[in-house]
Amino acid sequence: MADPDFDVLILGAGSGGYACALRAAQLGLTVGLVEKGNVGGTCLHVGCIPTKALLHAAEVADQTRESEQFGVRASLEGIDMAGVNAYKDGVVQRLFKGLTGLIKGRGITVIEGAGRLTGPREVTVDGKAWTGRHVVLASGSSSRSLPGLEVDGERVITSEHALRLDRVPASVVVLGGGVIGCEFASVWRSFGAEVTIVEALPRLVPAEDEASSKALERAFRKRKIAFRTDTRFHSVKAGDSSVAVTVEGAGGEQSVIEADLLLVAVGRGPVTEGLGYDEQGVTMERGFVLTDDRCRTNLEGVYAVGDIVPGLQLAHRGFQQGIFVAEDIAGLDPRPIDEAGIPRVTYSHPEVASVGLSEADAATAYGADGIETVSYDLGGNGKSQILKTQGFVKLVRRKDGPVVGVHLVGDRVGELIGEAQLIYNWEGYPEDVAPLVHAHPTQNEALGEAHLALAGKPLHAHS
Amino acid sequence: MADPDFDVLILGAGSGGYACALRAAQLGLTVGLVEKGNVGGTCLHVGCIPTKALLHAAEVADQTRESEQFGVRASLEGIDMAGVNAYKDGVVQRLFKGLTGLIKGRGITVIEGAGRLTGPREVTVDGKAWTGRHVVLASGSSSRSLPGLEVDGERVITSEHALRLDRVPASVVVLGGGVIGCEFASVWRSFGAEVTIVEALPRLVPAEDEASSKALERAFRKRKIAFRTDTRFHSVKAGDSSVAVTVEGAGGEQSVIEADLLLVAVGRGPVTEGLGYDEQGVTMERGFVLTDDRCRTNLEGVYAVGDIVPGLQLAHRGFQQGIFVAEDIAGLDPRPIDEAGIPRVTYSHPEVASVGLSEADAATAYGADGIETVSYDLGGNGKSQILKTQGFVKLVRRKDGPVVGVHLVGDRVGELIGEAQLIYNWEGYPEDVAPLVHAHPTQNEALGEAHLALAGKPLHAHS
Amino acid sequence: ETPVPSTPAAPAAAASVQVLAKPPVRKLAKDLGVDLRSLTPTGPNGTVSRGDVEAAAGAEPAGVSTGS
Ligand SMILES: Cc1cc2nc3c(=O)[nH]c(=O)nc-3n(C[C@H](O)[C@H](O)[C@H](O)COP(=O)(O)OP(=O)(O)OC[C@H]3O[C@@H](n4cnc5c(N)ncnc54)[C@H](O)[C@@H]3O)c2cc1C
Ligand SMILES: Cc1cc2nc3c(=O)[nH]c(=O)nc-3n(C[C@H](O)[C@H](O)[C@H](O)COP(=O)(O)OP(=O)(O)OC[C@H]3O[C@@H](n4cnc5c(N)ncnc54)[C@H](O)[C@@H]3O)c2cc1C
Repeated sequence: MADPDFDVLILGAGSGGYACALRAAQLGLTVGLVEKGNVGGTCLHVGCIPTKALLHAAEVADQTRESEQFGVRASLEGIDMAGVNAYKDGVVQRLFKGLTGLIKGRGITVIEGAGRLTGPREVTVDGKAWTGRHVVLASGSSSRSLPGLEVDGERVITSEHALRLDRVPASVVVLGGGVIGCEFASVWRSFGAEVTIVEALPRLVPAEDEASSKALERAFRKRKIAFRTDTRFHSVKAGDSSVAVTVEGAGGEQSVIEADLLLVAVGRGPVTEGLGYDEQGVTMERGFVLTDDRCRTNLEGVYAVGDIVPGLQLAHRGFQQGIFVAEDIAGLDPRPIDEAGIPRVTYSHPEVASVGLSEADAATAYGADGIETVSYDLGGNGKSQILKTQGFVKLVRRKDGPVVGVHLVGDRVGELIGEAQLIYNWEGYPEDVAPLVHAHPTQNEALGEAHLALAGKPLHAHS
Repeated sequence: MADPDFDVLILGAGSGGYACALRAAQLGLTVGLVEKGNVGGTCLHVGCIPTKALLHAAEVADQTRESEQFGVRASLEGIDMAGVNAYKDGVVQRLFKGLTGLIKGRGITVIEGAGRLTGPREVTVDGKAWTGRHVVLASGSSSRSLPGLEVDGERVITSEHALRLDRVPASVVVLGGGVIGCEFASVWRSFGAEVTIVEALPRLVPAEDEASSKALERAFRKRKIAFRTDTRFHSVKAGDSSVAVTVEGAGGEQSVIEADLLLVAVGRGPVTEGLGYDEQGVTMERGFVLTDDRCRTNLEGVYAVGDIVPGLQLAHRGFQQGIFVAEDIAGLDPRPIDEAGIPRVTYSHPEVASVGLSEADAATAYGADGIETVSYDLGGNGKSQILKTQGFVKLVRRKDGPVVGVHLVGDRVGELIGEAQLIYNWEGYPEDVAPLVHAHPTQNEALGEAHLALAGKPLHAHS
Repeated sequence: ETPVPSTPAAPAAAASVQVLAKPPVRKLAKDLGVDLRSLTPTGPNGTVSRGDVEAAAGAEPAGVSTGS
């Protein structure tokens, strides 16, 4: 290639793409960033940020509804969805403006329009071909559906439609009990809707440690969020003002659930079709782009990051991979990312968070005799009592070895995952953490107590 | 001594005393725990726990009052102090029950009554002398006042009275802008009172980094919490239904502030008078018991822990010292505690938290040229935007060295101090933290961003 | 003593700073009085492992002095 237009040419400006662009520019590389929508991608516009804004409005609604138990006399008069949306959109807009400024400030060339890989290091946008010494594929993901399940955007909707709803539905069926399904179920319930979650696997948030699923299910039961696990979608009949969803239990028995809406939250598929990846010979599998542990595809100089690469579909994984690729291109020789060391949070009420291995996975990896676990109940944690939240901190360690898994359930525990991730990724021993007594009264103290217990010296817990 | 009654005899069952008892019992030592009030001490009954319950009720009140901006229509009808107190007392009672059960479960002998050190290893309670192979002094602290300032418990009160108030005062003068003063100011303001803080030093929370004080002052100004720094108490005139407080500015000019109540929050003094410490020859200074870095007093076999020992007056410092002493007695040779590594949190709205050195102290220790700092504004942090809170993460590192100070301001940031404390105490470098991209969107992500910036690779921040 | 990064931190290329061991291991080494630079690293990516430090300090494998 004679003289490429950019050192790094990136297709897609979501979490993975823009993080790569920002870091590459910082390292003195010239960057072209192709985006057909808005920089920030799914996460900023129709993912992480708007959903968490809804979840915060939901928290405010719950606190207001339940304020009496704290001695605060108040009445919840209703949810003003126009107001909720204005708040949500305001947060998105402010962050969008900040991101746009950052990208501009670092001298990145944003190329607006839909791009296609038209050569091994060439992306064509609106008939114009751009070349890069390196190309980074970062076209992200979109909501998937099931065979025979048609999303109409009115009665049968995806998360994207759900984020634009101008009303609180009276009732919803949520298809899929993973992170996104549980988050929307939580929001709608807080806003007053009747919610039923349908999950094909035996438990909610099935990617989490079994104990976390159990605790979330218990909490949802208390909140009167109905859920049917081991239950599959069979068919749906959408009427003018409602849907009738037929589902099938483990034994094959069918039943019908009626509701205002059906949210399809059965996972997200890669956005790679028709983008020329195939034609250029990129190795793919079921639509995903395959890479080695340095985010390299089989094509020389072509990388892939974010949701198009099999693994956790999380914004900060995209950030991490994007930064990694920029540093790899710049010759900084960064260390491969340990996928298990990426923290996971479900921001429902209560929250579920984890890093490292579940107990089951750790037992597989090290043998059931090779691990030890401890659970610290938030009932013993002052701050959690003050918040009136329930849950636990569960730790998994290798016997006489480091902590290899941290699992948390409870309101606000997502914020504790930062500490947990350091312990996991730095291969801390409970004995390293135990002497560092935590601030009282905080929820992070519960993490400290769990480490004290695992180190054989429980403080506020029975030995 | 022939045959002492206990291996460890502890005077006072507050945070320091009971933690020592629990750990000692766990290590197989026999323990006597002398307490004249309730096990749990200041922290559980009239300190950390009840104040944080009030602060949570305050948060609920604020969220309800300001719910409209999140699209939640609600009205705050008032604060039901009986309800607030019932909630607060309920939390205390539940934890008290748990602690009582723990103490019992570990086979600790609780000796009820006021004790006095009547021999080098002897404590007398109600005329009965008990002996210990080791004695641990843990009699804690109580509210101090100023010369000429008489606390009447009605108009001129301390935190203990404040926790029992059956009404929300219309207006309060808070004398002292430290942690306790700022926390009560924050609660009362949230409950609707007019609040004025009077602080003799030049800034609120003067023990914190100057930037934290500035940010808290800005936030309080916005909340219309009045404060006068560089201002000293001169005198007070308490009437039937109000107080008139005369204060004196830096230039000596006097002014009078009228209010319903005056809260005296000018610090806490050691509870050591009349307890026989002096007579037994314990080395003391201004009422505090002096120890070496192994919590040992000058008397063989006599230790001291908690608020009676000069230093941070924090419950978890008491825990840490108590555990340390138990392990020291058991011969485990624990490592001395780094006082700077103990996290500090002010649980006001917004919160202030820190661990390690302030910028000023770090500059003194390592030279102004020997340190680097970075501030990450919460304006760039998605979750903080969602919560509509402002503040920052400020880091201080030694040049090419570890992080030696972490300073945080913002709602809920107290929970981030767990991660910060690991970084400080494990002497983490920003470069150790930077590759571990944090969960999005969390507030702990801001800690990650600050470390990225300090490692020279800011992500969501201008370079 | 506090270990120094193996490469000095240059503002733009600071990501290349790679410290010799993970923080808890560095802390352990410090507590046990082991100089990390005196060790032959056997951990991944040429880092000093906990085992290296414990071996140097002559400690038991678990390296824990406070377990009950
Ligand atoms: C409802 C919901 C909630 C979520 N919540 C969280 C959460 O709380 N935390 C979390 O970590 N993750 C969350 N996620 C996941 C997160 O949004 C994704 O993991 C992340 O956005 C993936 O980043 P990416 O860069 O791979 O792709 P995307 O963010 O999808 O970005 C891809 C970009 O490429 C552009 N693009 C695609 N094709 C082309 C083309 N041909 N030409 C030009 N541009 C193109 C798209 O317009 C888009 O901007 C959530 C997702 C959803 C749907
Ligand atoms: C309003 C307020 C809020 C606070 N908030 C926090 C916070 O959020 N976080 C935090 O970390 N710290 C907080 N603190 C500080 C914390 O409460 C103290 O640091 C902690 O309680 C000190 O523990 P201690 O064991 O030294 O003493 P104490 O808790 O004071 O316990 C001493 C015990 O000894 C008993 N005693 C004393 N003399 C005798 C005697 N002669 N015979 C028998 N028994 C005796 C007392 O009855 C008491 O139970 C707060 C304090 C106050 C006042």
